[in-house]
Amino acid sequence: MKKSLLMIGVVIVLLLMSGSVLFAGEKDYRVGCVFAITGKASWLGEPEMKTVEMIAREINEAGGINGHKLKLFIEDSQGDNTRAVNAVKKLIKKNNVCAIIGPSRSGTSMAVIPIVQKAQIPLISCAGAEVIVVPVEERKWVFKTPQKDSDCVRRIYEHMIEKGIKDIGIISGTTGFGNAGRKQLKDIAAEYKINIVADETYSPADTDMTAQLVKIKNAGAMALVNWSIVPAQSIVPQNMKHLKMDIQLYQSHGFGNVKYAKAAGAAGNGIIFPAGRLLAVDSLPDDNPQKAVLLGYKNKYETKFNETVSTFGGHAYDSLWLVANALKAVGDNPEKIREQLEKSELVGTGGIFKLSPMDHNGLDKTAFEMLTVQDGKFVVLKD
Amino acid sequence: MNHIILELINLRKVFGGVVAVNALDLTVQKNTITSIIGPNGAGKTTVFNLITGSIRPTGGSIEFFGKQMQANHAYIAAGMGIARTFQNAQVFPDMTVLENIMVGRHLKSSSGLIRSSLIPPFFRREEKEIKTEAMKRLSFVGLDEHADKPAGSLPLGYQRMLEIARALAMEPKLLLLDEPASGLNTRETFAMGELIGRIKKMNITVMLVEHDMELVMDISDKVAVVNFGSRIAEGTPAEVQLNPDVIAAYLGE
Amino acid sequence: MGWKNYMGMLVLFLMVAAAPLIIRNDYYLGVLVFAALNCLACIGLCLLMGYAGQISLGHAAFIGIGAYASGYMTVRLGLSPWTAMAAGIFLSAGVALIVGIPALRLKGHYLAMATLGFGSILHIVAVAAIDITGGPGGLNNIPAISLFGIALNTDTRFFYFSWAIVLIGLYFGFNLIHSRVGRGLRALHGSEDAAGSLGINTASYKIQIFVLSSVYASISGSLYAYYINYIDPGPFSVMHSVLLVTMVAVGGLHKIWGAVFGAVLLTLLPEFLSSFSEYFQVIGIEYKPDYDTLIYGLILLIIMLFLPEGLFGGFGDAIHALQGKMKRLREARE
Amino acid sequence: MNTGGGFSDFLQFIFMGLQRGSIYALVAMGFNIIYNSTGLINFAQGEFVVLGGLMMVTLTMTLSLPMPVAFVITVLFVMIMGILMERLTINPVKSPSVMRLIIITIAVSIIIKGLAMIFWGKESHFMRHFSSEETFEIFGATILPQTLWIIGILVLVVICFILFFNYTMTGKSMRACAINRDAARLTGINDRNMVMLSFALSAGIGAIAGIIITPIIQMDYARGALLGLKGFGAAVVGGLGNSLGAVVAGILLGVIEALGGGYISSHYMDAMALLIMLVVLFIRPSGIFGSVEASRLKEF
Repeated sequence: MKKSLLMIGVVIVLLLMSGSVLFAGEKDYRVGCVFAITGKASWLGEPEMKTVEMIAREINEAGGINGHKLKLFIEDSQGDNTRAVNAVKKLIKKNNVCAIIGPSRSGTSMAVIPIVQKAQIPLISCAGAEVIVVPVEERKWVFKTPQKDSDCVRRIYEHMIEKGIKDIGIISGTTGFGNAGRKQLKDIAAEYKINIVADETYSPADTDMTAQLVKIKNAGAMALVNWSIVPAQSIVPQNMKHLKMDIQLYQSHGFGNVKYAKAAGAAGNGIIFPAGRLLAVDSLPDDNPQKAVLLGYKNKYETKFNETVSTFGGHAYDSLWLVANALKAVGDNPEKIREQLEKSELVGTGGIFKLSPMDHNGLDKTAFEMLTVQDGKFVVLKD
Repeated sequence: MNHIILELINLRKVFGGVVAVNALDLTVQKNTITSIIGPNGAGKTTVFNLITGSIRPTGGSIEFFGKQMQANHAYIAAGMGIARTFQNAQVFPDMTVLENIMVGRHLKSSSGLIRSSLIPPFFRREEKEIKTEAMKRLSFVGLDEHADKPAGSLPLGYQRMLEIARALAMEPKLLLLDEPASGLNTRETFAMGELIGRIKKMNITVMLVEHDMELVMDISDKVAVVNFGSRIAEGTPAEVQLNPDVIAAYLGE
Repeated sequence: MGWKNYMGMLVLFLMVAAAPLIIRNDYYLGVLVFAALNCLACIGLCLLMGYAGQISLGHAAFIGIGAYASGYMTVRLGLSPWTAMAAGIFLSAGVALIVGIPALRLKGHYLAMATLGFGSILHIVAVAAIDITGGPGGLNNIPAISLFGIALNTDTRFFYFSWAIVLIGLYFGFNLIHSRVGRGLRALHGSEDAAGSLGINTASYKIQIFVLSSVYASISGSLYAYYINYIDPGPFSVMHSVLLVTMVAVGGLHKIWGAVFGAVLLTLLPEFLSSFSEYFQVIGIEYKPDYDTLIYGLILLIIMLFLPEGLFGGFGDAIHALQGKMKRLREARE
Repeated sequence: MNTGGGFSDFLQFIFMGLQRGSIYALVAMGFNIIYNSTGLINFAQGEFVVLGGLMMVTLTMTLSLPMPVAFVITVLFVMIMGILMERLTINPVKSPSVMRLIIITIAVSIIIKGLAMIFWGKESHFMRHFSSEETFEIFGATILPQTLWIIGILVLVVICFILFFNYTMTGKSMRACAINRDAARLTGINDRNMVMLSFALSAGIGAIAGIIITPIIQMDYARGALLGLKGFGAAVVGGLGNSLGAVVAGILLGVIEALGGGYISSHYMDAMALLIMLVVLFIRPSGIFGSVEASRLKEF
């Protein structure tokens, strides 16, 4: 018994040590990435991973940053808090990265904040919820590139006011993203004198939202906001069609994946949602300052991976360029990167970033364009 | 000697539509060996199960020391001082022989979950007592040298001995032995008979269900014969052996 | 018999004491903290499954109760972490009692499904009861726990703390199985009829041990909350319950050491797999974390088909067999 | 809040409940078939549904096979998986404990899930409906043609089921095995084959459930666990082993979920069926139809 325990101990220690032998060249700029590459949120993490790998290769082929190669350490959180925490620690303690990009999900981002705050390594989250960077005093080391959900809500409400819609229903997915959006929708409603007459939720594993929709219909909603990031959100328009509900459906920027529009099928036509301009780059006017960046990213990504770009990959694109620019300006000292990030400006896929010590996101509501779905495609809303 | 320890009055048990025990009356006197015999399926084991509370009677009553038993769980009957063994020797196979008997001291010790988990066994007086008492019972049945073997590895004869030692560790008032000699060879059966005799000398009342007639006639003070759940004869071994109903039941009509 | 287990604890103690001297990397200490937390839950589960013979597929729910009690009471009510942890223990024990009394009358498959259902319901509540649990957004800013005035906010400190709790848990576990109660439980597992005939109140024992194992899980959950400082419903899903059962089964159902072994092994497995994946890439095979699920399933199946006593049990048997052979050889020579 | 709309809403919830419940009923029947022949609960039952759904998506959407052909191939494929499961994991284990069997079937469910993830990826798979997607209107409530397909196929399966177990030799043999395995073996029935057959049938029914629900719910690899659990709930409420009870109970659970979601709270909708399952398990483990002896299919 004693011997066996000892043996087990020795084996464990040996195995642990074997992992740490692998390391990168001393002079490389080391940047960590944590994405939900597998698991239930892989639709976020996969394009993110592909994007950063593509950009990093491009940077290195062009000679790196200030002569240093950009070395990425990519970890898979599987969308799971425990794994994300482990992964961030691994990046900081084992890989000695100077900045971290990710995680993909709001929940996992919240879980890793205490670690980067303590370790004093800048982190640029690719997740939506605004609480990730608010209050900024408690988020000294945390940044994020996706647009703010409050701005998304404002764009939706402004559009509603324009159309004379006052009573609305909301329905949200029970994930960190959905929950944060649900809170913002309720908090900001009063500002626009909008009445929320029904407030429903569905779980990511839900398959049928008929019950919720019937309640919303009966509550007399003139429009419905479906705030979610999970694939199940495309069931809502289908159910609405089956129920012959013809009120206007708004979606959040979490709808920004053309697969969702395709999954909604014919029922998806006419959905209105605010999103970054990446999704509708083809219908943008040529004088839009983002157009060149967007087209460049979109073409490269689509040629290389033979799949449509999503805004999620775009968030990783913006995050990586923010870091790369900071590295170029100040080198790989984390504190200096942090300071540099706080005064960064970037024309990115998500909008035109102007970060400041008071705003760790740097986007405003103009980052959103109102889009609509036309035959499974996203186009800029004309009116 | 005439003190009645257990009395079954008009006892009845029906399973589904099958009558297993039918209007059975039986008295057991203190410090005697009372045997129940009868053909297979006569309801003997059912009687034991009724006495120990593992099943509830459909009708009639069981009085133990003059009080009606309300036991609806086996552990309650055990708490009243009724111990038993099983037809298919149910030792705890993964525990050692000694530990098996130590389980028998359950009712004679008291530490619960919390006290047990706070202090390690070698610092607790109760544990030592349990061990000493268990060793005594082990010697009594003569299994000392097997103390640390897993009970499941013992041959059947020893397993039956172990079961009895375990039951004795309870210091019961009444011990029910369900076919203690089945599967044993002649020598082992003889040893078993001798052991039962010694148990009687410890002032423990014994009830026996057994097919080995030689053993039954040899050690019993009283024999009751049951068939189809009813008692067809009762008396000393000699009386029962001459009873024509018994002969009919055993030889078939 | 018992002394071997206590010696094992001593060995484990020395290993734990020495580990941070050898493993200088906080990341690996962090992984070992999670191993400790899983260990704790698995020890409790092993007492229930291996010793009392009752399966629970809802144990993550008790971890969740501990975690949320700690999170809610420290963040929303401002109580001290220790008070909150104690409250979590009582809450878990209470829930275990309420669920256990009817559930433990069920056997085998029914019990498995009942606990699975219970676990799912609690997970749904954790997601939906936003006012208490923060819903899918979770609870953040959970404080670190401190011991004798030292805040356990570094990996090394928490490593020692969590493994100290595991050792205490082991100590209680071993005391228990070598006591009157422990023998009663093992008897119950061997033959419920015989145990009853010796005066063991089998129903009450099953419930007591269910409650005890929920307490282990609850403490594990509280520690999780104080370590990560953030909780959301994710880690307390049914999948985690299944993973705990897997850990216990892979290590060996009938030995507490098996549970410890299984918990450590399966917690470290993804690490092994990811470092192997780097080697695999060299020889041209691409290993993806996607395959982890499959590998877990295969390991579990193979163990259950060929080594039902688990790795630790199988290991022990092999050593026994070897010792026996050596002894016989020696005897033959003399 | 106004929950008016009265009858038409109620009817809408009933339709939704029927659709959900039919699936629970089919899963529950699958549980019962294996339970009756082996006494074990197959924790991988939900994975059969997933396999059925995903395979059907591949055959119809990617390979563009006609629906009926794809249907048959899919059911056969999943039945083979069921047989493989029985041959490779259940059959080789001699005299296992209940706990070991439970863990084995859990292991199989994890493996199937892992394989499904590798072969079909993690995204939801979209499949076109069997016929039009235009809803009918009945008393103000709408119903999808696919819902009618689901109910129709459930009825058809139940009829086949009754015919099979009452009028075919194999079916009768399976019932005999369920009642008394030893006696059945004495009359020359190969009970081992009957176990294999029960896995095949159970997998087949699971596959059918997966095929008919996928157009509505969009199948993905991870759906098995919850479907399995709720199906088990239906089996328990109907009385484990009683398949007609399971059908009634499955539909009942589906309807209760839909009504609960509609009138009480959508946040706890998923918990309702599970709560009912727990209450029935705790209070009346034999199921609410447990005492109905009249059913000729009691054993199945």
